[in-house]
Amino acid sequence: MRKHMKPRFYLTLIVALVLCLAMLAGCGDKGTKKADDKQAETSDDAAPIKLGGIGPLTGGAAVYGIAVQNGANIAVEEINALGGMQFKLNFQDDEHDTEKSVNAYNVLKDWGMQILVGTVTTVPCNAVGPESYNDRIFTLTPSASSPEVVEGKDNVFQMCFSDTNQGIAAAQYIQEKDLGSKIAIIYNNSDAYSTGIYEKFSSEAEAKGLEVVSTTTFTEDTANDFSVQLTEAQNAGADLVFLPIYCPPAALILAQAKDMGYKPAFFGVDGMDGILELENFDTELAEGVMLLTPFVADATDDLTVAFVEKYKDLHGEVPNQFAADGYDSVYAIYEALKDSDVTAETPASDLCELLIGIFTSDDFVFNGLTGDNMTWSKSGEVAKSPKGIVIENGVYVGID
Amino acid sequence: MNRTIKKTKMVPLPSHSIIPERDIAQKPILEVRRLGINFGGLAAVEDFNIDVGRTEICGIIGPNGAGKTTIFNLLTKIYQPTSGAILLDGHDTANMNTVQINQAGIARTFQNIRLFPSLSVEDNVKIGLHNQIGYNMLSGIFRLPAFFSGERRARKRAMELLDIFDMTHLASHRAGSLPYGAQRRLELIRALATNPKLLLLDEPAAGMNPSETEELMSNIEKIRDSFQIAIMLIEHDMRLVMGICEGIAVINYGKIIAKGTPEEIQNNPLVIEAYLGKKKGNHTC
Amino acid sequence: MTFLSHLISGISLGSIYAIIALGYTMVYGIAKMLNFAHGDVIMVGGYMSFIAMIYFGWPPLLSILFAMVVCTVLGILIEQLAYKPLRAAPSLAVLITAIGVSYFLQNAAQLIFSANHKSYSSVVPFGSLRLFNDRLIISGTTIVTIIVCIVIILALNTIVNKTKIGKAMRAVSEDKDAAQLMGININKTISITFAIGSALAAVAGVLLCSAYPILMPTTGAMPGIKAFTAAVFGGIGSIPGAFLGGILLGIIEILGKAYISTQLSDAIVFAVLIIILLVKPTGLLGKKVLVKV
Amino acid sequence: MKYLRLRSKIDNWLTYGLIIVAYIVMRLLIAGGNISSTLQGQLVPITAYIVMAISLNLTVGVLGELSLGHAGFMSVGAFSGVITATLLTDAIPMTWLRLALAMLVGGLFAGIFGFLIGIPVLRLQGDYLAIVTLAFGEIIKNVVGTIYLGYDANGIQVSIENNTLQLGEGGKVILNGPKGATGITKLSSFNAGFILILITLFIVLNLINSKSGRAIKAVRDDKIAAESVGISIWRYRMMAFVTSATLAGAAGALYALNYSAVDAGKFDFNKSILILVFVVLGGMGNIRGSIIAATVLTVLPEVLRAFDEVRMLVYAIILILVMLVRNNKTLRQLFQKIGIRRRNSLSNNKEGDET
Repeated sequence: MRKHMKPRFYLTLIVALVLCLAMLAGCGDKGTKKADDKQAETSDDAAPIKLGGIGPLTGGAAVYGIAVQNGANIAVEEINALGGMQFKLNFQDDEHDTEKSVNAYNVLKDWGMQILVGTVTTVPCNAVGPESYNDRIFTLTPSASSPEVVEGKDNVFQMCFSDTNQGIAAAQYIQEKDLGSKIAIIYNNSDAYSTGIYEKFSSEAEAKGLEVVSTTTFTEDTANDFSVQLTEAQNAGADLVFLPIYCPPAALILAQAKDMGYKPAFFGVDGMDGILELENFDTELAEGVMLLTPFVADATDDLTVAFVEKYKDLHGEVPNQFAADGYDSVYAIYEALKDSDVTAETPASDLCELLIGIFTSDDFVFNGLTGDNMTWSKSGEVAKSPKGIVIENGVYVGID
Repeated sequence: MNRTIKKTKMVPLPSHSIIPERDIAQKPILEVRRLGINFGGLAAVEDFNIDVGRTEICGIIGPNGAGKTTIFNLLTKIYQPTSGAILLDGHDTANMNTVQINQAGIARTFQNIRLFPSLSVEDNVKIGLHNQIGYNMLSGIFRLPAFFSGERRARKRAMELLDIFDMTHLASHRAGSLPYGAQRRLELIRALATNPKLLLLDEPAAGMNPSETEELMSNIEKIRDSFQIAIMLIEHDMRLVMGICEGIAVINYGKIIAKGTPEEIQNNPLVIEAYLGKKKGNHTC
Repeated sequence: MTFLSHLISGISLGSIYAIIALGYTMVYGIAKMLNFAHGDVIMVGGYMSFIAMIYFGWPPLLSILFAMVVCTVLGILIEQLAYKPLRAAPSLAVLITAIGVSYFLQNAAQLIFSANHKSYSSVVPFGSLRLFNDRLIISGTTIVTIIVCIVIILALNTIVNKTKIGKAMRAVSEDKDAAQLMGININKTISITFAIGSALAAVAGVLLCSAYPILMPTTGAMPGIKAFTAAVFGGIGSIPGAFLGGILLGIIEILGKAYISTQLSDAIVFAVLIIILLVKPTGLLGKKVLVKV
Repeated sequence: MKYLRLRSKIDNWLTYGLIIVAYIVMRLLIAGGNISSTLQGQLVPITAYIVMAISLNLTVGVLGELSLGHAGFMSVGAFSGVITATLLTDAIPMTWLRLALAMLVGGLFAGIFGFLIGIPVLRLQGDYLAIVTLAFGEIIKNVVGTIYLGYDANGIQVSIENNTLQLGEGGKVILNGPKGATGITKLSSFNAGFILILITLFIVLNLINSKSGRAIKAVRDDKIAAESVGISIWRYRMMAFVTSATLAGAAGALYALNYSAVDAGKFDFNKSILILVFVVLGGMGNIRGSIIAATVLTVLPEVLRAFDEVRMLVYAIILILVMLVRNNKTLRQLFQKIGIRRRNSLSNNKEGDET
């Protein structure tokens, strides 16, 4: 019997190897392309300034890290093509994990990173921030939004809204525009981002006299069925459901609400951006959904159009807000540095002091994909105005 | 664990005693009254009564599936009896579990050998000595003097016990790697190590050749004599049973069908019937 | 009425757990291994049907068939490459290998299909059943899932009890060595078990994604663990037990959310599991094994 | 006969020796500045994982019960350790003492949890026991993620599910629900990790090689036989389980205090599995194997960063291949033929199973 089986075992082994090779070949394309890019970068006369990037490239949160990486890569390419100051981006995976994030940070340090663009997610950023603070490496996080990220660290800056600001802004917006009288909230309480916005929103809503009639939660592990949460909101007579969450669970909530015949107004935050870009998403579900977001992919300004075009070309997908944040982060650093005489030899700590000075100076104003006239406070939070967006006929439309 | 069992009222029954004369003056080590167990309505053992003298060697025989091993399992509380009472040295064991039964003085071997196969022979015996080694977990971890003296004594005792069956040279072997006969002997030594008053041997001679069986017989008697304990054994080897047992109980369908000395049993028509089938012309065997 | 509607939501969620648990329990019952990669085969099934429907434009039924074929091949491949060489190894080694396979499938899926979430279109052609003025809504997917579960249970029962391969499966499940001595080809039997289990995973994947239409490389992970829990709940190895366990798990999760806490629903589910196992140490319908001494 | 006893002793000293030599080598590298930040940054997590692996080996290898919730004890230890360290910031200025106390408290709490969880868990057998440990791991993750805990001049405040802390001036939130603990003062050091490993080895090896350890192994080999010779299975299963949980708790405190932030979601099913992989790969009951496997598998993903996006795929393939080669005779021979015979046989000697 054994003799009969052996050849079959090797046959399956060969089949699997072929499959693996085929897959590797598929990835190999990307790999070689990247290598070419790297050569192109280094062949320029000026040695590039080393940017480090950290974010989840594998695991459940990979979609966010990859988007930031792609966006940042586009920015680096564009900047390098301009001639003049050259950048080189080394983006490391952290699997959305504090330990791996600190590892990634150390890898980048060994590589000689001068500036950190990262980390993408909040909890790992809370672990990496203090490290970069001690090492005096300037850190600009594209999307880690919790206030703890920048708290007490003069070298850490945010490109995205802080959760606090988003929560307050959302409450203000709802009150000013009188979008709903009875509000229900559904948030992800295993997620720092979602909980952060919720906490600020609920206290602000109270202060503003908004009536919150139902507050329910879910966790990463129970993000499938929202019938209970929706039923509770419906029974409480909520006419507006506030969803400070990312788009995948939001898409499920919209579908299940429709199935229930529950039709309140839905109001989201920047994490909801990208809902229309979900592959094969039935945009009708999102009809009338409002969200506060700094970036929408079908905005018509030149910058966005060019970026979206390029992103689609390279990656075959519509960029989301994370990609835009990554792109903006690199550009913000470029804008800050372009008139200075820093080189690849400038020590990271010098760069850090320099950049802190520039970012916190009154005359540093940055215009990017995710907002105009951005400025940064001493604490590291960004000041920009959120755009109120409503989804109409399957496209984002500004409310104002 | 401590399921209360229905206690039958203790009525003075006519003595079933087959206790040898030398033990009669003393209280029997084991008194079993009306012991029974049901498995899903089926009575596996029913109305089982026996007394075992302090230094008696007694045997339980019967055809396969008669319920012999079940009796051992009841005595050691691996199964909880559904009726009846077991008195060990005059004390009721109704609320005891297997561990307490052992500590109270019953040790056993198993029909399908149950050693600790990944441990060494020496360690198997030391496990038997476990409750006599007087040091606790913390002395063990911090290697206090109690640990060393306790281990030293345990080792000495283990070697003495192994010596009964001339097994000291195997002390460092893995128990699972021993030949069958040696495993049986080791299991017996391990049971003996717990310092029992009553030793239950479940088919101790199974798989042994005649000369090994011969040796085992003399060893069993030696153990009884030197340790002054009672031994109860289940065995199919009639030479062994008739050779060393002073009293024999015959079981069939979970009930005692005969009791007596080896001679009485050999001539009992019920026993012959149980073993050979009814004389209806069925030429079994 | 609210309670009834929660109950129905629970059954909907439970039916999804049940269909995944059926695959788990089937493989465990026969091959005696915890196939932690099962959840990821489900994810592959989801992606395959998605590709067939959206990229190839195939009708749902054909897409499901395609997913089943791919998953079956994948299941056999995994079994042959990763599990078969470990037939003589301790069961924990197989468990760890299964976890390796799970990592592999998740990461391979991410590389092939990208990490971006995909929105799945339900394969169920009809809408929800609406009763009492829309106050009680039973979604089409739920109805289909329960029907499919029952069909699968009946089919598995028939296969296991009425066919020759089923007899071999039962024999292997009882005692591998004895089965081999009786001339049963163990490897073939286990391979077929995996093939069936993987085909079931494909169906489960399609229904999971139809009910909760977001597809990503980690889609199968958590439902996989929950379904494993459900299988144990019902008595692992028992086919009707898996169904019962799945449904109950769903109901407990939803009722826990509705009446105790939305945050702690998982803790509630697992606490109930623990209590059940303390009362019935081999699950609801599990066989009680009498230790032979 | 003496030889075997001696060999077991030599074996233990080899394990201690391995750790001490590795420590000295690392210290020399650090002193000479010849160590990358990557490796240096991983030293503390490696030591924590080694302790985790050794402690889980006590449950899985020595006691023979599959536990899928070991990360839960790490979590309990991590958060109670962080709370202790934070509360004692002003009272005890010596960082090493604060760390030691945090590990002690972490271990203590995890041990208490281990005991409480052990009461129901240890009534079950086999896969059912495994699933209940998994369930407890998930419950701990779920519940810890909803706790808010802070302190101010008036004392400690706790709330569950919703942040209702009303902290006065100078108050500090230690546990912040799903965000976990942030702004932790990092106390852990390689030295502390090294000492914790030594303590763990001391406890575990001495326990295994004492009367209690013998009883634990007896319970693993045959429960009925163990009971029949007067060994209380409950007692010794509990002893192994609680010891294992306690050490995991101490490791959790060490681990958490090495980072500025830590959240409950970190200690999930995947983490439990990761530690189980260390144990199985290193060999059941083989303490030295656990140490080596924990180290190699913690460093491996970092080494694989060169593979970019296929990194975790390669990791998975390596994991599967190693399991296959280690457990399949044909494949092992095949590998030996290819020509890595020497290395393989060497590693076989090193990691050789005891069982």
